[in-house]
Amino acid sequence: MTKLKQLRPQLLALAVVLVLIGLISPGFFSVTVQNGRLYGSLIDVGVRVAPVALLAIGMTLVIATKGIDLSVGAVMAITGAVAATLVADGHSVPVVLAVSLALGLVCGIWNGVLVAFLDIQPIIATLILMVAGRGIAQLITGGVILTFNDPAFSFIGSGAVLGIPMPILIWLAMGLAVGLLVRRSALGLLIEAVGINRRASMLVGVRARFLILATYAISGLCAAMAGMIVTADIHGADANNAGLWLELDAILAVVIGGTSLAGGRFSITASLIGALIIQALNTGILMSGWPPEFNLIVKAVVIVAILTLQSPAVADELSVLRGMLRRKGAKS
Amino acid sequence: MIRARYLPFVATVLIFVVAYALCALQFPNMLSFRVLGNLLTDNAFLGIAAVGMTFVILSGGIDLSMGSVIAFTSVFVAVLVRAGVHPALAFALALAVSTSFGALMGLTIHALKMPAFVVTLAGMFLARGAAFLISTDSVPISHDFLKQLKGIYIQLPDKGKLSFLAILMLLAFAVGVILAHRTRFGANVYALGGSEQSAELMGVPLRKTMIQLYAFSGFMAGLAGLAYTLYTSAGYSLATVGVELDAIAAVVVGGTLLTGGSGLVLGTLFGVLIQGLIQTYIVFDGTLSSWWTKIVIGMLLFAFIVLQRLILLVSERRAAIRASSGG
Amino acid sequence: ADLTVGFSQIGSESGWRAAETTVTQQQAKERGIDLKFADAQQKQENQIKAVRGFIAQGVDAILIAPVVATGWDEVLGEAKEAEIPVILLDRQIDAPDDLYLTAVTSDQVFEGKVAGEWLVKDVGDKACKVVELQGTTGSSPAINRKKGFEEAIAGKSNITIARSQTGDFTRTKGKEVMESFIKAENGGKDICAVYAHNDDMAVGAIQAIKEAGLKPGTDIKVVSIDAVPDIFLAMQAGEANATVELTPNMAGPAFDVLEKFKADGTLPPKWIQTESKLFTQADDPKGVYESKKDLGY
Amino acid sequence: MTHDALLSAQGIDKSFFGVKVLDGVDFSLRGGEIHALLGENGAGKSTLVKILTGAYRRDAGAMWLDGQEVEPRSVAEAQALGIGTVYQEVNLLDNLTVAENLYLGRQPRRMGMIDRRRMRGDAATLLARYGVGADPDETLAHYPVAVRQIIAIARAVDLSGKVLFLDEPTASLDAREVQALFTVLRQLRAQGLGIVIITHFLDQVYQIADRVTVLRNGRMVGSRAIAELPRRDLVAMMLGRELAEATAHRGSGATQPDTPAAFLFEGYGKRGSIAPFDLDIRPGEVVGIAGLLGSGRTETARLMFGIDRPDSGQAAVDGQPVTLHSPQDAIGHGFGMCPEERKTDGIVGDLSVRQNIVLALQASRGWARPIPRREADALAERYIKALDIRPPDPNRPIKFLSGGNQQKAILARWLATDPRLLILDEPTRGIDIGAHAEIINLIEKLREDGMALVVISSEIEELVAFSTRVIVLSDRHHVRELRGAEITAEAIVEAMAVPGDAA
Ligand SMILES: Nc1ncnc2c1ncn2[C@@H]1O[C@H](COP(=O)(O)OP(=O)(O)OP(=O)(O)O)[C@@H](O)[C@H]1O
Ligand SMILES: Nc1ncnc2c1ncn2[C@@H]1O[C@H](COP(=O)(O)OP(=O)(O)OP(=O)(O)O)[C@@H](O)[C@H]1O
Ligand SMILES: [Mg+2]
Ligand SMILES: [Mg+2]
Repeated sequence: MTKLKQLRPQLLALAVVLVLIGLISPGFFSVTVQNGRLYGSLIDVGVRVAPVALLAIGMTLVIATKGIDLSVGAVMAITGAVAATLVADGHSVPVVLAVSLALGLVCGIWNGVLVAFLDIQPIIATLILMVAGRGIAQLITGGVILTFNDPAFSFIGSGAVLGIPMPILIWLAMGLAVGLLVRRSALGLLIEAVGINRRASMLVGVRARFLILATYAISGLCAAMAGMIVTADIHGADANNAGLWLELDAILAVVIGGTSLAGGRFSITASLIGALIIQALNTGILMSGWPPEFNLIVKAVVIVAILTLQSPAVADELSVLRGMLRRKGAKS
Repeated sequence: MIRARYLPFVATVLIFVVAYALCALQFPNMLSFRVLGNLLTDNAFLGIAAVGMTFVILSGGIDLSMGSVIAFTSVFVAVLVRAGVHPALAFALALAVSTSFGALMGLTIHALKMPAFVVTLAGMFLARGAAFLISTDSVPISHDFLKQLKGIYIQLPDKGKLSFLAILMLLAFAVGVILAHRTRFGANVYALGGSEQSAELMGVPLRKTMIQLYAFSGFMAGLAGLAYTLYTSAGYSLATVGVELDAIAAVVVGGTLLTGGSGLVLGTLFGVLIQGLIQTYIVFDGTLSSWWTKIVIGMLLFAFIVLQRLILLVSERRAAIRASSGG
Repeated sequence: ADLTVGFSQIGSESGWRAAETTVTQQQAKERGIDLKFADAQQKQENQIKAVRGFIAQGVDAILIAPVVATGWDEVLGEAKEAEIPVILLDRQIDAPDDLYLTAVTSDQVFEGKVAGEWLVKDVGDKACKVVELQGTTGSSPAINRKKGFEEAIAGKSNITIARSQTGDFTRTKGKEVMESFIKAENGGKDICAVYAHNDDMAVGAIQAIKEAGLKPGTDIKVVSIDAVPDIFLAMQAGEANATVELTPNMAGPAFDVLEKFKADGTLPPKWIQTESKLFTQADDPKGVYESKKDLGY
Repeated sequence: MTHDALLSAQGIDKSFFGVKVLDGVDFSLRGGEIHALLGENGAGKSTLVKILTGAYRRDAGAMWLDGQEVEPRSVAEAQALGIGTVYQEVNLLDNLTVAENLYLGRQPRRMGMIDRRRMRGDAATLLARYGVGADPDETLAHYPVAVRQIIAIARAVDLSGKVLFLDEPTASLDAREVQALFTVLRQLRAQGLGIVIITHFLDQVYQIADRVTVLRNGRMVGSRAIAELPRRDLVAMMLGRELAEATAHRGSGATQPDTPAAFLFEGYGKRGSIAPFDLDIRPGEVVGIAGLLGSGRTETARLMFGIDRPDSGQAAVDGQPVTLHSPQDAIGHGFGMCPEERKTDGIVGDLSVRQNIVLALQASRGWARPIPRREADALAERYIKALDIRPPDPNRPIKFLSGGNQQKAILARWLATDPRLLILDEPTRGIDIGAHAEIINLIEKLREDGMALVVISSEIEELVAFSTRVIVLSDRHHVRELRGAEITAEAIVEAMAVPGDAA
């Protein structure tokens, strides 16, 4: 889809982060097969990134329309709570999946309506659900961690197919599905057009409101999936903490992926790599054995470094430099 | 007739007055100077931070680092005072640090052409991390100087007080209003919010303004941190998580557009008061569970925003009709 | 009696906290107390606002579960001036003790110590590498429970804390951090025990241990604090070894002393310490689970 | 080169993405002269202006002001040197008031505080010079391009101590305002200011300029006194070839076809915007719309295209009543519209030229039926060639094209949808004379092919050239309809002056 060349800065950053972690904790790259499934820190990164990766997929589209979705963490909590309740009540997995996804969709549509039809600014529109949503989730669980014991549903979180853990498969599949949906149809182009210049787009007959609504709906759907994975992972719904502050990580992933917060051009693949960078960093910090007081500082410093190298200003300087070197090389 | 650009502000004030009246009808106790004084004192640090946030948002940017900077400042001051530094000196140092931190973020945003959202998000991690490094424990402080400061207040009827913090916040708003509307710096901030590119082509010094702007917001965050330190007589690295979101909500409820370039500093004061009112109402009610508290805050926020949009829509219609029948 | 009592609760960040709220409400109802509840969403400033609101309303007493130890002097001074007695729940504060009637709390350092002492006894002289799942960085239970545990193992050179990271008191993070500990410590074979600052993280860690192909409770011992119902299920299954109870019933004793104080001015002691009881697999986990499961955890 | 000129530049180079846009350009401006900078679309005029005024960095070259070598690194620095500029895209701030726009960065102050009262008063005085009655306290967003253009000029003139650059200042002004501007420019010239003006109207060049410099493909072709340069030679200098003067006053040979009206508007109007009007348009005719600024031409177009909702009247297509409540509705009935404000309403800046060209077609097909890449490439190639869009690179983001070429790309966007009714609001604004002729030819050709066109233009000669009918607007009323032989420049001008209520 997106050309490899355009992904170069993100891939480079990921490689650098991985190498650094490898230096700090040598066992990081060892992947073995254990109990018939892949096992290792690298695999953990792939599994643990699932929620942020899923959120980043939806967030990419929302940000491309010049929006932002702060409610995804709360939507995760809501769908997780509902899924856990249904599972605990003995409903079958397809029913649980259908209801939870539908709920995510409804949450997304709610945001979309506020933004697209009531013209409420995206941050505030989604802040409403961010605040109230966690309350709704707690209302459903009664404030406790709702646990269940249902291997079929837990499979989503800790199962594996052909040795590959389910969460990895889910985010890859979703990334592929949404990526194909927007790039094989005209959705991608139209979303970008709306994000760059909504007025001009509406004047050529692009149904901007509908498109914006759709992106929030997809974001809600992604959040629902993330919520179910987290719930299945711990065999319970923790309405208080599920997805807490994850919206910030998702936004960060999108930005590291190079999609501008001012809307417009986007790349889902790049956002997914951005999510991987963040998660690799998190896992790396855990592996390092440093005291937790350092976690935030390390994270901040690495992210600033990555973004600095990716920033348009530095990229310009670098390309000028590269040009000069090339010219020199040609001369000599 | 009210000019269109003042309408959001007028709508906010109107909503606040009506909401307060409704609350007072239900709980007559709420209509006391004591509650009014509390409303100002309890939200002082948020209000001060929101002044800085208003400028940043007016310029089309955002500052997510505020909550962390407030916590950092409080820990920094507390640890210095514990080590024997005079509070006044500690305050000055803290403000110098927070202001430079803001300036550095402004410089980064400009020089690296990175979005403010991301730079200040990194700043948020950084400031919180720095607070952890100084002390994870909460550090109490007590010093006569602080007691003297807190001893400054204006007595209101029926045990109400206009406390030092409330006065500080009102001063911060006064400075904010003057800065925004009566100085070139303010005009440049509005210009940036309109369009950075156009502002540049009209000769607005982008770099300087950007640095000043985030330095100002850092200063206000620092000042809010001092207010918070006075408020709780302590420094705590886990304090004020997510305050930046409260500040953003206050700014937007106060009628400022997040896209920048339009809004009034004074509107933010009412945005802060509306949030305080919601919380006071919930405390007076006293029957809401933890979750219903969240849901009700969300619903009230929703109601305010929708009401504001409705008032705007209706008055725009009116204006259009008046214009046509007049012309 | 027709007392009106304001209760400023921290929030609803964990199952234990929810249980405390439920128990408090039950206790109030049994005694015919009109309870005004205010949730502070984890923020001290909201708690102060709530206390001020209670004072403005003129309640008869105020219960506070303080989010942090510092910063209470001023508002408690206001309460005192308004002659409203204040009782602290589950956490002490840094303030002159004439500002409140009493504090009903456990001793968090002691909790950590009880957990540590259990481990010391259980491993005897064998070498034991412990990994620690801390609570939220900077929170007082995290700091105190770490301290108590370290005190308990201080003299024992055979017990070392190999790794210590924050799991934010949540299951998800507890599981994630434990996964990385296992990988960092030779597939978990080097780890002899995990000490979690709360049961939720322990439950997450148990899952991580199982998924790594090890037996929690046997290959890696699990000791934690809080005694929420779910840990007893794990104990019953042999997957957890010990937990230290933190009772959610802080309000019961608080209301007792309050009623006495209101009746004849009896001043209670300044600290009413709740019991930090140790539960192991030998303590009828199933029975405890049944008795706890309806308490609103 | 002598550096005794007021402003001079030597050997200016500039490349974007490795493409040389300016190549060793020399330029010199004397005090007390009005100097026209001419060239085709994309020749590099705006880029040169941006470099000389500190908005862009040059790759090579040097510049002198008053014999001193200078190096303005920002517009602010250039302003401090006494250089005032109006850039091609009116760069003012919609969210600020008129007075704030005029005095941004140089507000009158008293005791460190901005003196708002004085600023307001000064603004009113300043605008009065240009005959604009804009309220200094109203936000700029309230005013149409033309008014903003004048405000931008007033601002630049006011802050230019030595040199004034005007990049296509007259593009959206009507004759009366152009004359008001020229009067001011002559006064400034008399005061010794050096003025550089860019325009595509050669009449205006001959009217006001003392000297011209011509750029072609980023190189300087020459610099001459206007007195010794006949029009024909000037055009040849610009284009590098002779141009048959296509826009000569010839009147459209075509008369109204007697096919039935395919598009019918009856009593169509919106309060506060445009009085109810009747309009019928047949396939194969061009309805020209004339009027002074603010007479309601754009409003008429917006209403017809469904951007605004009418509050009276009805519309019919092919005899069937239709509702036109959104652009989608209108497009569904085969309408297309090129808006007048290219930057905000037209281009989608970050998208490529190809994507901009296919956008309208894609929107009408719906998101589920993407235009295959091959088809998009073919469309882009066809229109880039047909309209001579330069550079002919379909992958370049459209924001990097020169203004005139952006305009052509937007035209291409609608042609790609093969509309039945095409509404063009100021289609030749900012277009060089070569392309101007091409667009007029294109309009004729489309008409001959049976398309119905509604063309709004401030250039009366142009309307006379291609219209089969001309509607004249005044004060938001349709006051006059001219047909066939009635269509003359004089008749249009006369009708424009009629007060609206007289209709
Ligand atoms: N910022 C930019 N990035 C890349 N290319 C640019 C940029 N600005 C201008 N160009 C290119 O430089 C060339 C010269 O553009 P310029 O705007 O100077 O032309 P112009 O002579 O002003 O044309 P017009 O009469 O249409 O305004 C064009 O090919 C244009 O595409
Ligand atoms: N010289 C002027 N001074 C003040 N207001 C003006 C002036 N000219 C136009 N306006 C305002 O412009 C608005 C209408 O502009 P509009 O662009 O729709 O008209 P138009 O006939 O399409 O003119 P054009 O397309 O040439 O700008 C009205 O609100 C009118 O009051
Ligand atoms: Mg140009
Ligand atoms: Mg117009």
